[in-house]
Amino acid sequence: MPHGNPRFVHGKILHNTGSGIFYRMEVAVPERIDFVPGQFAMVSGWPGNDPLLPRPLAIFRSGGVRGKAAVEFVYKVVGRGTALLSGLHAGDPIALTLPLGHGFEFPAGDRSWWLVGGGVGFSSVFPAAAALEEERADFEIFLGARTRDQLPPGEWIPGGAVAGRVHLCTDDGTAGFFGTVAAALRDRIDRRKSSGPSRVAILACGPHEMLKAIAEFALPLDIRVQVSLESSMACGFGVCWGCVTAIRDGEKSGYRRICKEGPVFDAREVVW
Amino acid sequence: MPHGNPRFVHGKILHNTGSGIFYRMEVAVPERIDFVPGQFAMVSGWPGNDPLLPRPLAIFRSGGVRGKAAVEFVYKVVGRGTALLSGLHAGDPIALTLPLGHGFEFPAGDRSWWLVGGGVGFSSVFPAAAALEEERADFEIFLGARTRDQLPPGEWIPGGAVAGRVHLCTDDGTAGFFGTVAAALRDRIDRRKSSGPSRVAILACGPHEMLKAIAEFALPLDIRVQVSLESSMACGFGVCWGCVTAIRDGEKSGYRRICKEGPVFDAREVVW
Amino acid sequence: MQSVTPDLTTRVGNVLLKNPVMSASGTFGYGLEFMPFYDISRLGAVIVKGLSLLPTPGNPPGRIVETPAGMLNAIGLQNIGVERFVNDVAPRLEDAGAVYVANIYGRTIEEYEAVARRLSDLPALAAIEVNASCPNVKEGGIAFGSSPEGLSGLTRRVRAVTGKPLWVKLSPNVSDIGAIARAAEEAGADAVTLINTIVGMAVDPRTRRPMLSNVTGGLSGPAVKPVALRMVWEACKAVKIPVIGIGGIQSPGDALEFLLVGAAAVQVGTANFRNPNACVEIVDGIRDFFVREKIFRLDDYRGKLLLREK
Amino acid sequence: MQSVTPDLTTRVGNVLLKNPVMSASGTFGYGLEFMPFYDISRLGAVIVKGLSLLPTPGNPPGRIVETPAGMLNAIGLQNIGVERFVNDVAPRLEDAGAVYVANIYGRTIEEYEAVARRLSDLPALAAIEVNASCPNVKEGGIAFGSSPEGLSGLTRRVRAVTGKPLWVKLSPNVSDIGAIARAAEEAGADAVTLINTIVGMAVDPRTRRPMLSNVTGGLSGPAVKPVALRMVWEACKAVKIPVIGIGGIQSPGDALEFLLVGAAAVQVGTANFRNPNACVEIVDGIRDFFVREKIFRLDDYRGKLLLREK
Ligand SMILES: Cc1cc2nc3c(=O)[nH]c(=O)nc-3n(C[C@H](O)[C@H](O)[C@H](O)COP(=O)(O)OP(=O)(O)OC[C@H]3O[C@@H](n4cnc5c(N)ncnc54)[C@H](O)[C@@H]3O)c2cc1C
Ligand SMILES: Cc1cc2nc3c(=O)[nH]c(=O)nc-3n(C[C@H](O)[C@H](O)[C@H](O)COP(=O)(O)OP(=O)(O)OC[C@H]3O[C@@H](n4cnc5c(N)ncnc54)[C@H](O)[C@@H]3O)c2cc1C
Ligand SMILES: Cc1cc2nc3c(=O)[nH]c(=O)nc-3n(C[C@H](O)[C@H](O)[C@H](O)COP(=O)(O)O)c2cc1C
Ligand SMILES: Cc1cc2nc3c(=O)[nH]c(=O)nc-3n(C[C@H](O)[C@H](O)[C@H](O)COP(=O)(O)O)c2cc1C
Ligand code: FES
Ligand code: FES
Repeated sequence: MPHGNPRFVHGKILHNTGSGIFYRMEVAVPERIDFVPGQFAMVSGWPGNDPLLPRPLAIFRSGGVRGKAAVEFVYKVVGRGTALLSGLHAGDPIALTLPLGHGFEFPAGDRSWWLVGGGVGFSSVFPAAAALEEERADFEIFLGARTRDQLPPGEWIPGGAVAGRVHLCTDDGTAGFFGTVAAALRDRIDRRKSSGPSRVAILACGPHEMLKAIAEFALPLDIRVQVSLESSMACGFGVCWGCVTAIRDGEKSGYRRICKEGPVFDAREVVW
Repeated sequence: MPHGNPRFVHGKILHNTGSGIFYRMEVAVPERIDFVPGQFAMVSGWPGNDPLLPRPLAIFRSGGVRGKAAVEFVYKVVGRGTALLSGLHAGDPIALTLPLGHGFEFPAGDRSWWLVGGGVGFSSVFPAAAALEEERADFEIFLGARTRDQLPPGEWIPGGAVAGRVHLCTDDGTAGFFGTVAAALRDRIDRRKSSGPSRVAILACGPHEMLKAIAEFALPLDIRVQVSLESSMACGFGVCWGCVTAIRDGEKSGYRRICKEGPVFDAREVVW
Repeated sequence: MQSVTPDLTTRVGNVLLKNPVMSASGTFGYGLEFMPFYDISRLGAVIVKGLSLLPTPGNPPGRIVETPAGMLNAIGLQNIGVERFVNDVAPRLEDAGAVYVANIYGRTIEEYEAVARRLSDLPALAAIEVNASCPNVKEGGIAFGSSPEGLSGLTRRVRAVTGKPLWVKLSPNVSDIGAIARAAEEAGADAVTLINTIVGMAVDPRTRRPMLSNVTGGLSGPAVKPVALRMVWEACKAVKIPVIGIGGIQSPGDALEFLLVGAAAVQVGTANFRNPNACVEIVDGIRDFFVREKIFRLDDYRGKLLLREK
Repeated sequence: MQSVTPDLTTRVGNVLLKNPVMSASGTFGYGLEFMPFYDISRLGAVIVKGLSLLPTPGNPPGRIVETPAGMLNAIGLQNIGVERFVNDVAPRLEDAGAVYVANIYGRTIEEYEAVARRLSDLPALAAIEVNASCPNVKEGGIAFGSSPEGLSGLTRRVRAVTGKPLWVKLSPNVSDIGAIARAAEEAGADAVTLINTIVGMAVDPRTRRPMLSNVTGGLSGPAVKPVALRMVWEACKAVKIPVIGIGGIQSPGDALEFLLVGAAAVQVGTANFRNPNACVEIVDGIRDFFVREKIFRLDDYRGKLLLREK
């Protein structure tokens, strides 16, 4: 999928409703936004200059046509910006810069995709699942959360909570696998030894520690891993150099912008 | 009426609805607030530090008992703070410091009260009218606005829009007297010469130019005039010295705090 | 399990404070105005509005303007003068059980001396804070406060006339705050307080006029906090006397930031305007934080910023 | 009645700009990143990210932190180096029809000279802006920029190696901005740009660590606007060369404030982050304001602040 040019648009909230610990917000926008799963938007929807900076949110869904186009986000309230977002009502204005960043890559070839979302990280892997579902590709979803109530509602899962395809994991064992999502993945790999792990590709988004754990066991097994990283961001479109992470890439090693060269990186290149 | 001690309270909005260009907002507060007409509250009801300072609003009404107490405000959206207030919904939290300032004085004695509100200035003279109505005192109300739609709804007038007691004035003649409220007052005085103007006392709140015009013709006629002044305020309770106006009072002349020694001053003392 | 109440006492030189939170001069009136809101003896100390030898009328209106997350003021040090303070206000502060500090300024060094001398008559006065940095009156001390030499001269002279603990309040409008703080230390200050307001300006593009009658004013509030914190950190590294941190503190977290970089105590200014209870809420919030984090004494936290080794 | 389009052209020395709005260095990438949003030739000029002689990796992560109405940054001047700029970027800026200015810095005066010399090879380059004030790298010029003597030396040396118009970007972390501006003027600068960021700091009270890997960073955004405006006003009074105003400009009204106190042009920095269209919206807003207020030429407004006679 090609990565399109970003735009700055003024949207209007269609709905913004909480479901457990997550909010789902749909925003009417002037024109249809095409995006690659893993891409994100910079969102600001509050008056005044405090907080000053927009907040990055993965694009969860996008649809419609000019005049009736809309994008959707899923977020969790963790601080002031997301708290302000959660207080917005249908009809309120909101500013978006999107689509931004380099999303997941789906190289052609016969393979099985394992999509891993930790916490609210499912917001960037569900779009990947939706794309794979469309292509009738083979995928499984791993969702990790601290407890059962912190898992996304089943009906948000692309293709539905199909048994065997969706693996739930909780730190406290209140639902699904009792343990981290990384542990569940390792488990799944062990059970799959026969068919050869090299035909699996992992796309993951979640807490840094989770991504690191996945990279640590999967890379030595020659499994391709793409991870979506996070960072505080000022601009989101590559002009402030505020959001970098250290990348190892031979001659070209150095600090790369998570908002521009990322947020999705090949796990082999990340300096963990 | 004695001026009570101020309190800082966290209130909850009961309703906040627009009526023409004015909003009327009722706030549930932990305990009953007694106030003198002309006193005000410092109001802040938005997250973040921009705008930073609370906004002064006259106390329009106060009632109820502990557990069910409420205060009411009337405001017009003129800038950022009032715009933010207008976006608040029932249930939203709001912080209030009140009651503040020195309100109108009602010295005993047989006299007729003329209450003058220009623009949103009615918000501090209507409480005075309500108090006089309660005492069955003799009063008339003069309301000035640019156009008809900028007058307060008739049902907000204490005692109702009793003919002969309420004088409407508009700059464009779309309702009532065609001209400024100061001109209407002069008119009224001329028609009243016989009974002697000295038995009239004026309480006025509105734009500075209006107050000044009233003082200029009424003071030479020996009519007692009390005016409620405005100013930008940081604290509202007398500790920053930011809100002063020059006051002429013999030995004690100097800059007085509008929030503490005012907002209501004897028009003779104001350096216009 | 019962939680131990953390020990919040702190020493500013030989002044012992029950907790590290004080009100900032010019934002707390004479202290008495806060008594309807809470018991002011709960504060580490109350610092009153800057006092001059004679009552001072201050600047014409157009004294404050709001700015993004801050405000500019050009009050011009309106105050009742030291005499009325000593006679009318000080006794009432004592009745209230408050620890109180007088902030002073003069148009000349002689005036500073005179005010300090008069205040030394008050046995209960905890300290004198010399405002060497008010940007809003030509005589507000900024002439003395913006060079190490000027500050040193002023400090020495006031030091000589009073036995009270002497705190010197520094201007942030300088290239090297460390050098200024050292000048105060060497001249005999018992503590330095910083920051005073940063000189700023606002104009109305339509009327083409300044928003303040004085044209420029002093910036305070959350907007300046990052600058204040940096300067307090630099001052803490530069001097051995206690540093009192101030600038944009609104919450317990803000106060903790200043204590963490080494401040012996903090002052809360502009925050009082939006929330009259700000100071006591900060005292309570610091205590709660210490309970939660199992910190038993302020001194176990103060100055304990963790830096990566280079 | 048809309204005449106001004349927004302005001169910065002998550089003629079609309007007074430029992007600020470090907040606009190399300019090209904004082409998806709008035609960058609509700006008075594009100022690119600070360039050094060699590509520079910058500071470790923990480079930005939000503060009330502002942000701290400690990017550490990550950039592609002057050579790649000349070869890869400059031609594309020319193709885009943009007027562009290179912002430069060096670890030593010799490096400043080398970068300036290399840039002088670009016929279309409108000017060189010398960053004598980056607070985030030891070598960022702040050593040169915080005293009149240091700045004078740096400016003279760079002046000698290039025929390009030379703009010198000043640090606000000084006691007397007028003196600093005069030093630049006397040493041959064609204009001064101010302000760069104000040094600030933020720490996490819980982890006890600084929020920035560099400990301190530069404060920018609306929070600093009042301070920037005051300094620009002082600089305008101190020098005859053009002053370029910058600091917290977010709206047409903000830009007008700087023009009113005398700035020849303005730069817009942090505002680009929240609204990528900020610069062009400010151009349009200034034009609309002039139409509404019946002002025909920028020069009829610029520097026309009305002060009360004393
Ligand atoms: C590319 C990208 C896509 C994202 N997509 C989503 C999404 O779809 N849904 C969603 O809920 N969140 C998403 N996030 C995270 C989201 O941006 C942050 O939760 C949000 O910015 C926090 O803002 P706040 O003002 O509420 O919190 P703040 O008050 O700014 O901070 C609160 C706490 O969150 C931490 N925090 C702040 N920003 C980040 C960040 N960017 N990464 C990690 N921790 C942070 C702070 O350190 C602090 O502890 C994404 C982040 C990135 C970089
Ligand atoms: C004692 C007192 C009682 C008041 N009671 C009421 C009331 O009951 N209802 C009501 O609607 N308004 C009342 N006001 C006025 C009200 O406080 C202002 O309209 C409000 O503060 C404006 O805030 P803002 O953020 O919306 O406007 P801003 O964005 O701050 O300013 C918008 C415009 O309004 C002007 N302005 C701002 N504050 C004031 C002020 N205090 N006085 C005059 N002009 C100002 C500004 O100069 C600017 O032109 C009262 C003012 C005072 C001092
Ligand atoms: C309205 C106002 C008046 C002030 N008056 C004084 C004063 O008289 N003496 C003084 O030393 N500082 C004075 N200050 C400065 C404050 O004490 C404090 O140093 C500054 O405001 C920064 O702290 P803050 O951001 O918490 O307000 C004043 C500040 C304000 C806002
Ligand atoms: C992320 C960031 C990077 C910056 N990099 C540079 C730089 O490379 N060179 C420079 O002279 N100024 C740099 N600055 C300073 C800005 O150009 C500007 O002077 C400052 O941010 C104040 O303006 P503002 O408030 O509009 O952002 C940078 C500022 C920011 C926020
Ligand atoms: S957030 Fe600005 S470069 Fe990534
Ligand atoms: S608003 Fe602070 S003294 Fe009046």
